[in-house]
Amino acid sequence: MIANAAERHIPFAATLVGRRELSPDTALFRVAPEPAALEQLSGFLPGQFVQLSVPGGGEVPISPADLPGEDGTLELCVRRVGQVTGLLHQAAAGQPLALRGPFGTGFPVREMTGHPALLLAGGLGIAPLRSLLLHLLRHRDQYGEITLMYGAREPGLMLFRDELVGLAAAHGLRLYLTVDFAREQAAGAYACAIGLLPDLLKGFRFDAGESYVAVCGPPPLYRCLVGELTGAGVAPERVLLSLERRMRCGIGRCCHCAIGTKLCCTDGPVFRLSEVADIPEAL
Amino acid sequence: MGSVVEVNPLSRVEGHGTLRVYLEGRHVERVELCLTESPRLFEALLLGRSFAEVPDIICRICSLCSTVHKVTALLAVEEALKLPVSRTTRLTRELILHGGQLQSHALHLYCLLLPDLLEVKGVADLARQAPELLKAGLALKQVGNQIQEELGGRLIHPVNITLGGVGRRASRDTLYRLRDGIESVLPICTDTVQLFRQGFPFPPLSAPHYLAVQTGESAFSGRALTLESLPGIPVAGYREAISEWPVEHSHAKSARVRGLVPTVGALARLNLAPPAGGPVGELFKEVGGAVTGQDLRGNALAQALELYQSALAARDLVEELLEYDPADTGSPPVLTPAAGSGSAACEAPRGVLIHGYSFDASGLCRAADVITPTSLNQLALEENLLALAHGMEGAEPAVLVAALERLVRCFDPCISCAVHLVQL
Amino acid sequence: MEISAYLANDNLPQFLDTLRAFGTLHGPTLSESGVSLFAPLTSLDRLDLGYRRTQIPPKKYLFPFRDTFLEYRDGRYRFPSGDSKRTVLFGVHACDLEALAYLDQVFLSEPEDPRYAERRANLLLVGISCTPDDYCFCSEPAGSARCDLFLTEQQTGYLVQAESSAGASMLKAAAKLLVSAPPAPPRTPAPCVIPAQDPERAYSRDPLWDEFARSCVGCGACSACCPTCYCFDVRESTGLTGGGSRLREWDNCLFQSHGAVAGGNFRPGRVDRLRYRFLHKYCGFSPLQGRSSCVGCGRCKEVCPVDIDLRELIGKTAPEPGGGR
Amino acid sequence: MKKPSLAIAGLTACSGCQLTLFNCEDELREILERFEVAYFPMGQSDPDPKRHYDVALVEGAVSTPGDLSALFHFRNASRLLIAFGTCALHGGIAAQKNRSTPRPALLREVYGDRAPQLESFPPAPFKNFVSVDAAITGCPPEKGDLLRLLGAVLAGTLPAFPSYPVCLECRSRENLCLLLERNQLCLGPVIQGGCNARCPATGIPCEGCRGPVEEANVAQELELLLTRGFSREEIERRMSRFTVEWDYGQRS
Ligand SMILES: Cc1cc2nc3c(=O)[nH]c(=O)nc-3n(C[C@H](O)[C@H](O)[C@H](O)COP(=O)(O)OP(=O)(O)OC[C@H]3O[C@@H](n4cnc5c(N)ncnc54)[C@H](O)[C@@H]3O)c2cc1C
Ligand code: SF4
Ligand code: SF4
Ligand code: SF4
Repeated sequence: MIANAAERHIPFAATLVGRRELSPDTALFRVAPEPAALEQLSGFLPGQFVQLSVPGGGEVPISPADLPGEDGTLELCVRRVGQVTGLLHQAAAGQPLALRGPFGTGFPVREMTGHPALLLAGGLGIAPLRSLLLHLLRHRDQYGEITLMYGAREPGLMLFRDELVGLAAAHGLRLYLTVDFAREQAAGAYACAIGLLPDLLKGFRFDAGESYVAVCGPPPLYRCLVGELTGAGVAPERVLLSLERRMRCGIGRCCHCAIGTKLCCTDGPVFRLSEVADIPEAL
Repeated sequence: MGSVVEVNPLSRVEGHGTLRVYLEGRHVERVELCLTESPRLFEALLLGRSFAEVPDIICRICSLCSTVHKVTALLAVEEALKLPVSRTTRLTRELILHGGQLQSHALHLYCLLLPDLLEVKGVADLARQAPELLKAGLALKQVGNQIQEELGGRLIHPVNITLGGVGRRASRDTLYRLRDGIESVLPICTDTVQLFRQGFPFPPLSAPHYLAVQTGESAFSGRALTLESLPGIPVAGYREAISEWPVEHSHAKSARVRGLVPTVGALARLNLAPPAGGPVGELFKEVGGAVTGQDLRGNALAQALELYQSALAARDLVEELLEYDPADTGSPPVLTPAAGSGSAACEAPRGVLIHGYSFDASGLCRAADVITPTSLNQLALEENLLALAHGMEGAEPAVLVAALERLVRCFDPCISCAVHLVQL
Repeated sequence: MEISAYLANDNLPQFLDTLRAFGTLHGPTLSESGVSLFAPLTSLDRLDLGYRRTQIPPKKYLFPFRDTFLEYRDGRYRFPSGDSKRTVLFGVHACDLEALAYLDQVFLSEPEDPRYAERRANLLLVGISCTPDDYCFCSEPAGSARCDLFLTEQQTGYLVQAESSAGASMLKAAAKLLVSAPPAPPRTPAPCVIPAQDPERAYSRDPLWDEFARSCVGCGACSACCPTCYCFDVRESTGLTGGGSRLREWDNCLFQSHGAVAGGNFRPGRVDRLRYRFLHKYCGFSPLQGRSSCVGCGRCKEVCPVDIDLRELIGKTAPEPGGGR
Repeated sequence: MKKPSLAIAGLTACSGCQLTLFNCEDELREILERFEVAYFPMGQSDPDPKRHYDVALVEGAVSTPGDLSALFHFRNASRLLIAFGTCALHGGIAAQKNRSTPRPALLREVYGDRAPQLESFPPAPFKNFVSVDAAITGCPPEKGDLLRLLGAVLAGTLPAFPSYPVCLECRSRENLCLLLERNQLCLGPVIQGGCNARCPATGIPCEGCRGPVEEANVAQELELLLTRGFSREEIERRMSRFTVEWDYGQRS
């Protein structure tokens, strides 16, 4: 809980301490916030986001890709698309940054205990789901079967592949990787399927009645997956969608992120399908 | 074997130009000044446009002189349409023209010419080597700009001065601000005069034939021109007095007035109407010897004197405007198109500027003509360049062209303006 | 504490001068070009009590069009030093007071917006009764308690009523100019607004939607002039000497940039954006879901160059007032 | 840190954009201090046109082969090419008759028999020939926009300029709406804002000097002006003053 209202508006200082390129336009940034910010991050739930500032450029919402705070840093998986993300991609270790948060709803990890979890990630959607995955695996014994299906456009754009394969081996994570396009060989080298995520889901057997399903990916993905999932018998309350909208303030004021009459930044970004199914523009 | 020394682009002038010196051994054959700015075709752009649009379009001919182009166009169109203007409007125009003159002279003296005095390459060097002088010059320039922006609504290409009136009359608060600004730079004005007293040592040049607008009620505009001792050349008949023709190597034109090669600008104005009385008159008594009867090298000092003159005049105008006549808001009249022709002449910072237009019954422009100071100066400039080059024959080519470039700068040419029409 | 009193017309100028003790006095004035606006009452001659509505509502005092929200210097963001001065805003109509109360709910709710809160704490509001014109669409001119003091026009003066302790202090300071009056009748509730609408309506197939989408020139006047519109954009810029500032600027939901994200737009067509506008105005966004924010001031109708009036989408089958959610 | 090198140049133009740099009187010394001014003939002699520039601010439209080769030069030599001003961005004042009068006729009008010797084509914006990295619009540009751009470049980025029309700022300044209340030919609804509605603030309708706003509903503006009694001819004449390439059917 954030004690002081001003702290939700004024970013804390932070420093870029390391970066790792993941694909031609995406990198994993390791950021060390000042102690007061870490304190706030201690309450972080996977699926929540932070408002990251690159001074002089502006501020963007980013969902941490790990469980921030514990080792004094957080990992942000960021794609270069414009002004602020572009500046971040130019930055080297030592670059001063700033951040606020965490904000928004996260995945209901407590409510999910005892249940199987199915994580469906498309493209950059892996970022928040990696955070969720790390949480589930850390508390492995509290959850049922854990499955991650991750689709990328092509093998070179698959993020965290080696790491995910390692996690699967060590923790009994069921991992399915797929790419939209690839030559057979390339796919073979990557040990992944070729096809769209919804197709992969079609042939998949799981305990639909008991499972929680978390989805994050590009907008068209939700429409395809949601039908599959409800068709398979997953309760809409247990379909968890992490949605993205244009966001400016992150705390429910600037109103850019509205979905129907809900705000993505405060009512989301993680919504239950039951909350948004009736909103025409949501998915 | 002949050789050519070229300066391209001419630097620290407004617009694109090239200077070429044709040498035969060390003997100077020919000097060419090419104003290579791309053709702008303003007169052609104006044809078919409505009378109300003409001033807004033509002011874009040049940014440094946009205010005076706009006012001259307004005067010419108003004459064509027989539009009267109120006192507020007249005073506002007068004040904004002083603002334009302040900004233009300050820019020229401090940013473009001063590097010559201090023997550096330009404004970036000034910022390092003479920051205080540059700061003073910019303060002066800023006051001119403040006047232009407050009264014109926009710094360059003013909008608030319009046909028959002003969009909005300056408020009292604005006028107070302007007065404070002007007063704060008066000391810089007198310093500037001292700074630019320093001559510029080269062989003598021929004595110019000065041409200026015969001003009266207005410090800038008038209905007649004076050429040396020949007053009363009517502006309305300017085409009979001035012959203009395009030059081979240049996109600009050359001109003669009554067969003579004219010289226009600050120096011409001060020679034809030396300031008498008042603080400027006093100063002129002290330094005027370096200006009167001199060749173009006195132009910088003349501009410095005019800076002071303009600052003082602007302050007086602010006082006059403060004596508000509440009834005279300067609101422009409702305009109705009519056929007619009109011309007007103003003293731009660089000298005589003439606009002439004709409109048909639906108010559309059927003929447009602009004679700019730089066109009027073109021949004198070339003659001077040649004389200077001859006087320096035998000098190192680098020294020679440096001197020539410096002489070009003394004329303060405005190449954007110069490049455009002939519509005879 | 006397909370209501009577002020005779003759005493109004003196009364206003008394209010100056509480802060810089602002009120409705007419600009040189004939626009009605709230501005400092440097002289009482400027006061225009007969005004209908100002072009920009009083929100400008709390949430200016362009505002430096944060400054960046020496590795830290911070609020710029507070610039807010104590201000008495005189002559605000009930609809505008209602709108301010709405904005208070937006900006003073947790987490409170410190810039807004600082300005709000420094703003005293004196309301005044009004005469509606053709653009107004409130049910009837009403009083309002959403202020410090409210003046209700009577035949030869005003009934003055304190609505806060600050208002009571004002009354006390002006005691010499007032005569006692019987306690005013209880206030009618807030002026009528367009009742809250069912969000379903925003997605109706009414052809009017397309007609509006076709004709909206996207000028942005409606939201700028709306007393409860508060969408803002955020932009950051760096100065030449390092350091920078983060600006907030009013935004309009009908601009394409409002919903644009990398690779797409969640409200690609103007019709989608008009639906958004409808939702925000008449259905309310979380946490104000189920509240209409329209106070009936009539500004959007007056300023829209193409006469778009979203209320027409409601008119045909309007539910009973209060029949929303 | 190495100072970014700066080139400032002009093609077919009035030099107003370059003058705007000089008009930043309060900041000029700071600018000259923080950038290495590598090419700026208007302010500095002996420009060296061969080297590499971090930023090139180039004003003016492209209307001669010389303009074009200069443009290519600056594109090739610069990391960031900035279209500086409305002429560079939209063609500007010189292009206003591109659609209505053939170039040779315009040239003949002004240069008579010499016209055929002049190599000149219809003035066009940079984007017709090269890619630009950013633009500052305006005839003249706003000082603030120029300073924001230079500040952003120093910070390693480019500025985010607002994308709203003139009307938004105009209304927010509480100007009288000249279109609605005075029935004047104001282009505010379809013109890129950022000038703080300078002209309507003085009671003069917006002449469109900043070019079209991103999502101009041009067809509606046209309809609006037609119903207010302006002739199509007059409207098009006005709209083409700074931007000739309007799509009069565009609605978004
Ligand atoms: C809750 C949430 C979590 C996110 N998590 C991640 C993440 O983990 N990794 C990641 O790379 N990105 C994430 N994003 C998207 C990221 O915020 C945008 O890519 C970023 O804001 C673009 O900023 P910019 O300054 O680089 O682009 P700009 O220069 O501002 O614009 C470039 C493009 O991005 C669009 N854009 C502007 N703001 C947003 C926005 N808030 N969301 C999306 N697009 C926007 C613009 O409309 C434009 O099309 C997340 C977004 C949200 C809302
Ligand atoms: S005022 Fe009218 S035209 Fe302007 S944005 Fe609003 S709805 Fe569209
Ligand atoms: S005056 Fe022009 S710019 Fe201002 S609101 Fe009206 S139409 Fe828009
Ligand atoms: S109001 Fe229009 S013409 Fe005036 S400066 Fe702004 S964009 Fe240019």
